[in-house]
Amino acid sequence: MKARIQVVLCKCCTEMPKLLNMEKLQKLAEDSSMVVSVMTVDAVCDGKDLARIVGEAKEREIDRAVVLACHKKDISPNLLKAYRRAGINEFLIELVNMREEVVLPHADEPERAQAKAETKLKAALTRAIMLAPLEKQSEEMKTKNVVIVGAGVAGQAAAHEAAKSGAHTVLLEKTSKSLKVPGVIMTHAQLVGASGYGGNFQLKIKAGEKVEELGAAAVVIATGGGWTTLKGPLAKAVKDAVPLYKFYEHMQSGMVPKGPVVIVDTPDPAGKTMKVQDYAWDDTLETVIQLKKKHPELLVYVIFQEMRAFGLSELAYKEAADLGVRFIRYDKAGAPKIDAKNPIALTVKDFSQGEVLDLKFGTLVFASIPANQDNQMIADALRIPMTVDGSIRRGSIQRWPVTTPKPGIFVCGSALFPKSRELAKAEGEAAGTMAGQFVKRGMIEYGGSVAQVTPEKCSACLTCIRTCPYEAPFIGAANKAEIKVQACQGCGMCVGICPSKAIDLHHYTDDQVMEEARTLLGGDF
Amino acid sequence: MNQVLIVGGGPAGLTAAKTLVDRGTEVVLVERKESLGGMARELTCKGLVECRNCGVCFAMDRAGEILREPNAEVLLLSEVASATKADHGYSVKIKTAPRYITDDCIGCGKCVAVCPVEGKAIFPPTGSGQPRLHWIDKSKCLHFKKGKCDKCASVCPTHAVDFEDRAKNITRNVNAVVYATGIDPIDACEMSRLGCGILKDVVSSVDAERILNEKGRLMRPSDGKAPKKIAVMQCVGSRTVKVGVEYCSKFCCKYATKMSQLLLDTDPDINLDFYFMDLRTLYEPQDEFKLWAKSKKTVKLIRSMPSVVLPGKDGKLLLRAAGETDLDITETEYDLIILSVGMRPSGASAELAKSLGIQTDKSGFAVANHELESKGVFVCGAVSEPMDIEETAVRAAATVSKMHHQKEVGT
Amino acid sequence: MAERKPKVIGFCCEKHGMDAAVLSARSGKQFDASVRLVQVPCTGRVDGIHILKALEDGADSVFVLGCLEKNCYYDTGSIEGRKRVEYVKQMLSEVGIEKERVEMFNAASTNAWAFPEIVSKMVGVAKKLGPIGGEKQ
Amino acid sequence: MKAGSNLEKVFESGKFAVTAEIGPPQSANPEPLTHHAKMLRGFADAFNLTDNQTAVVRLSSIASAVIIMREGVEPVIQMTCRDRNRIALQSDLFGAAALGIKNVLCLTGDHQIFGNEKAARNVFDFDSIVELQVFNQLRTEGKQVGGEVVKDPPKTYLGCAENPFATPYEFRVSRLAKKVSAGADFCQTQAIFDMDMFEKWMDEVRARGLDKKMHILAGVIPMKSAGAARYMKNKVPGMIVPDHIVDRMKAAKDPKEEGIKLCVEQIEHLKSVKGVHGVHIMAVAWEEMVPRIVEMAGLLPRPTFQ
Amino acid sequence: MIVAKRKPLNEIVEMLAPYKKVTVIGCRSCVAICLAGGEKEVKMLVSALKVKNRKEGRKQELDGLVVERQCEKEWVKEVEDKVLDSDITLSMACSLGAQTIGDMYPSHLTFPGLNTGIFGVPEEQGVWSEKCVGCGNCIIHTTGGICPISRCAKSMLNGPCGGSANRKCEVNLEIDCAWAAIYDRLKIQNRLDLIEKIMPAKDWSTSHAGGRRVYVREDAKLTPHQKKGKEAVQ
Repeated sequence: MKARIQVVLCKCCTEMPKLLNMEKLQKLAEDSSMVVSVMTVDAVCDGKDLARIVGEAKEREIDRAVVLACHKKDISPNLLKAYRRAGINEFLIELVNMREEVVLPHADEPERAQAKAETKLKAALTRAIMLAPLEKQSEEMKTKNVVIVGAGVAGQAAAHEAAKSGAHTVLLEKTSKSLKVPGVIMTHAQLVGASGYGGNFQLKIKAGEKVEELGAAAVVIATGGGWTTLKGPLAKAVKDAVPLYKFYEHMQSGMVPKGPVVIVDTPDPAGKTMKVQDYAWDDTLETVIQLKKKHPELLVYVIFQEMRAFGLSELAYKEAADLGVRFIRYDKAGAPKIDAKNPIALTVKDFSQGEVLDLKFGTLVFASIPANQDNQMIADALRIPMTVDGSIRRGSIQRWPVTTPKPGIFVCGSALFPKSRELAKAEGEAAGTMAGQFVKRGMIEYGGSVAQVTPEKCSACLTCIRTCPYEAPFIGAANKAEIKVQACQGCGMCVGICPSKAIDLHHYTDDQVMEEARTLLGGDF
Repeated sequence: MNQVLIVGGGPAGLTAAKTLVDRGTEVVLVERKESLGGMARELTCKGLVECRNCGVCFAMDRAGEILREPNAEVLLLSEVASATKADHGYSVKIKTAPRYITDDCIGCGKCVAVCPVEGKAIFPPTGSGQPRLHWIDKSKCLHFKKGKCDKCASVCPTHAVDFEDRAKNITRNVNAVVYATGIDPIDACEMSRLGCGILKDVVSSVDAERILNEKGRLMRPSDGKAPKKIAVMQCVGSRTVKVGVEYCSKFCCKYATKMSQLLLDTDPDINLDFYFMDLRTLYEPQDEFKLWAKSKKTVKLIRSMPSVVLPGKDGKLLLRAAGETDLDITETEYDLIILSVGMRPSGASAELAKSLGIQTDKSGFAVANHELESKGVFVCGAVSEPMDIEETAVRAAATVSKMHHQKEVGT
Repeated sequence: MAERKPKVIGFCCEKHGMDAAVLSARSGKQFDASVRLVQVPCTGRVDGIHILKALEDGADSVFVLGCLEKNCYYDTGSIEGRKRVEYVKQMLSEVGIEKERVEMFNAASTNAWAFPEIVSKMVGVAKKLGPIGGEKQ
Repeated sequence: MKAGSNLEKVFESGKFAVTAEIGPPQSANPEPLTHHAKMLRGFADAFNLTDNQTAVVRLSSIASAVIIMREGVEPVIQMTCRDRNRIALQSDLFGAAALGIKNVLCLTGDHQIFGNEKAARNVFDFDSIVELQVFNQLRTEGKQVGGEVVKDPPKTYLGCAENPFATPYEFRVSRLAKKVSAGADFCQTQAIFDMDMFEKWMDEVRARGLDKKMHILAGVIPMKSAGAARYMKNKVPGMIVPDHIVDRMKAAKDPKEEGIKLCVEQIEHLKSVKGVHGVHIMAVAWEEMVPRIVEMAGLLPRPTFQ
Repeated sequence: MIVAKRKPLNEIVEMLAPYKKVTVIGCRSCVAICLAGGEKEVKMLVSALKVKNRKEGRKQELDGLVVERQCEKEWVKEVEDKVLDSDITLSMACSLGAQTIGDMYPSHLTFPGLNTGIFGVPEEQGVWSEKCVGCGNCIIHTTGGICPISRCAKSMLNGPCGGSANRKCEVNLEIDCAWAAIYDRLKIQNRLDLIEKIMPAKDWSTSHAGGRRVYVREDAKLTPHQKKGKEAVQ
């Protein structure tokens, strides 16, 4: 079919510096057989100009456009809106960034800049002809459920915030603890399986013995730290050693600890079974200060490799020291040891003083927070990546700090990395808000520039399925790969790797990409 | 109508703004500098191939988004003159200083080249600040001092210089105020013993970041040569009682360790000594950086606070420090010394803060509390306590979420 | 005759790859005009064929520019991109063509200095090695 | 008597047997063989002639055997399945017997990847156990594996090798048992350095009564240097050299002497292990040391029979 | 499935050098799935060769296409004209494909572009390991489902040999010792009695040792009466 192209040159970006010869560009455009209308406007972002453009477009019955202006992201969305009103699909509009790709960086070489601009125009025209209209679709979220895995500090905070945006929160808690949070609370519940995509997940939840299905629009992972899974020689030696948070709870409940109290950063100082992930410093200090204030007579030792008293807890550190808490730093060589046969004393070499100390203890506390072992199961269920330390891996920070790579799945608190209670709460709130907002939309926008399979070519080799971070590809009824459009983010990874070239990406098809490249290389500048 | 004033265009302000507009709230963002980004725009991306999670790009990407956001009014070179309680919240008066450069500026820099003023009177936005518009410092510009000189105007390809630009007074009625004025880096030169300000090649981490951000390479300020032996010194101005501040500035270890890694990436045969008291890398197992250092032959971690920096032979620097455990003094020569400076809250005790009823703690940080929030004033970001960009973003989002159900408050 | 202009083409991801280029331009940085940019959604989209075809069509050097690894907007895209580039490099060296002609780069949106450096590097390669098959092409 | 070889007689007489190894030359020159045979005569009851050991091309083991027999020394020929299919194996067994060779050691053989003809195509029609089984059937029932009946079957004394130190350890004794039931009369073990481990192995061997059904020769290797020790520890698969031995060699002023001493001590120890009926000395490229070792170990004179 | 690997390009370049018109034919079956000879690889090869020719200033017509299953005449037939129209065909299928084309067009040159390797399984993306050699007489029901013929370097029937250290193979310390694996497998199946028994000499006549094998299924064959045209006469 014969294309009817409108070419728009935006002076605002291209002419201003008097670098390019607009007339020549215009002439070039006019010479192309497919071009039916060429306009030079002051600013495509300007309302009046927009009106003119659209008017002309309607009048000349153009079916696609090439706009020479500036960076895609800087062009007012009104341009596309206007074209849409004129009945032209946004994917039929080829935007050329003259400003940052030609005008600005080549200000000193007018001839070359001109030649380059002309080539870019040619390339844009070649591409424009090959463009196809694409429609964005949307699907209603079947539920307003936000499922929050873990009812710790972060989880509860998330529940509160998500609820505020009108989400129905479902809180999964492994134990049977009772909570005051909005929404449903499932105790003895674990997430064991999931299907679907952001906005419409189908979750398998094991509550007690029975497994039930539950629809969810979003998921928040707040598994917290794996306090219960403290491994290492010290933990082995001292059966009744407690993790910090338990000790703290006991203290709150008014229990008087058996002194002296020794808090060690990790049960595995050699770092064989677990890394020292002791972001529990703020909590440690809070604990010892309260302890000392309650029982000044109690001997309290804090034994650590790195005193990670971040920010203002530095002051807490000083306060604790003034209260008589003894801080002892060791290095791997002088790591603390406990004689398993008679576990009442801990031997450690004070690094700074160089002396070897024998500390009798009544209570032994571990401060470090190992990664939660449940993460494994949850990551498997939701098919999201983990870190080597067994935490949930955060997605690109280009998006948001509390998101996983998969849309609709958020993560917060010590599931990401061990955190203080206080920061975990903040993260929970952030994640909850994001999840809430996500659900509030009520619609899943999808489609447009997404991947599509040509079944005849597909060898069902599963390569795409293994490569896609979003699990958009799947093997369909015909035993050929298909794309779950709602899940496809349009990155094109599957397209680039498909050994049978059976997949192509709308708006960035191989032909479109290679033709553009060819035309660009055709020019001499 | 539902509008929120955001004071400060740094990571906290930007994240708050973005979170709000995403949920359909209009925001007025007031930034006193010429472009958005706050502290973040001075910092360099620490990755060459692999991301090191410094979070700078997060902040700057948000800046870009906010500038494009129709529901966000961004006022640069502006100060909030006053915020008075009014029904539905506050009525705020904003003073916007003239920029003398219109939006037509394309940042080509020709104007800077021709500006005759010593140390220039027309500037591009520092670092990776957004927008990339230049601005003129009236106090330096000859056009205003002598009433002549329009060299910049004459070379500007887009006629973006506008000497007629005038200060504006803007009034806005907002439901709530987000106070996110962020931090100021501590001036390393307060620690004169470390040679800052006296010895050219002793630079603060902030300057180092700035240079890296612009050029991608560090040069010795004295002779512009590439430094081969570098010392990085932690806790400069932090965790001290005499000069500087008592608390730990938290983000120094993070940026310093990652900057060191970047330096080694760009030039593997740099010798780098890392002086520190405690290694407080954020969000990663404490020995991650230690292992990296071990894997590099040219990197040494030294647990010691250097006492003094002196001029050494042929333009080198002499650094005197005690050993890790023993107290015997060693002297080492370096080409360049980077002082990792800490942070001070910025504008926590400003008039505006006072008038909004914001109190400060004994370290000078603004205190966020429920009572304040019930009045529609939300403090967030590093002005409330030391934090890095990522944490700032998280907390900003969290803070704003509080506002969500309180926007009626203040009526 | 006039000195031949090198032909360098770069496939940039529309996220940080392109942003880095744009920022450097907007920061008043200049770079050699001979670089041509093709936008792709993600460097994971880049196919070895694209790169080889570009060389076929007369490119002297080709580069792929994506987000920093581990900070790719699409999570693993830029890692995929690098793998594709490495495979093409290997193919080239097998047929005896300088594999420096093809490179993978990463940059963040806030990194203004990276892009001009990348361009000058690749233009340098193009000038040093000249067109594949010499001037006659 | 199965074959009436000297080795067999020694075993039957209940004496502590000694065998040693002679590596055929990588050439057509018989000289080194005759030289070694002369030198070693009377210091061991029989001598293994390796069959292209570690897949390095050497003078054929059968030919070598004939050459040393001329010097009045008894050979044990090794026969691997790497280079021969069942036709060659059986015919070579006939040939060997016809030439008066009475002891045959059945091996699967080292993979050619270790040798100097890496590009070779291997055969592995059999593995050592099948080889034993087939040879045993030949000598007892006079029947080839293919079923063909043989009029004058070979009279051969069949041996095998076993490595107590290869994984899975818990299976090694069972494997020896398989070799016994396949028809092995004697077994030479991999060189032993870790005595404790070996004794554990022997305990189980005795528990299953294998020591009654076959004669076990414990293998020893005299080491020239600490380097050799380290090499065997790290590079030779399925060989275990405890650190204390490596250290001892390292510490030694005169490693060669230390190596000999160590070897002798090991033999002394092995003599005391119940069920061990002899030692097999693998003095690789160091044959000249064998007489001294045998003497120092108090294993002289070797018994003789009419 | 059949796993193959592209020949080093310099070899391919040499093979094709003398010819003016080359058709490269890939296959959508096994070799596509093992990323050796699918459409993508064909296109990349053609493109790479063109770049090479550009460098050498060599004039050579290169065309690339793919068929569903190159080992079957009917599929190849579909591209017959393309084949015969060229001086030489480079088959990017396993050698079966290459030979099919060769047999169909005896006077026409067909060269292999791949080295056909193994009957393998994809262990993970990009990793294929050999698990069968087609000995024609499967015994894995007696070896815990693990084939010693293909997975043991010496195809031992009564392994493991003395070289098995840390359950790895002496020939390649990366690879698990098949017999250690068999032992473990039988153990968890508690069928260790199997490994205690001596496995007798294997009958290799069913393998290639017995000569080129042709498997026939009489009931599936078409009778001359059913056959059409030329085939019927032959």
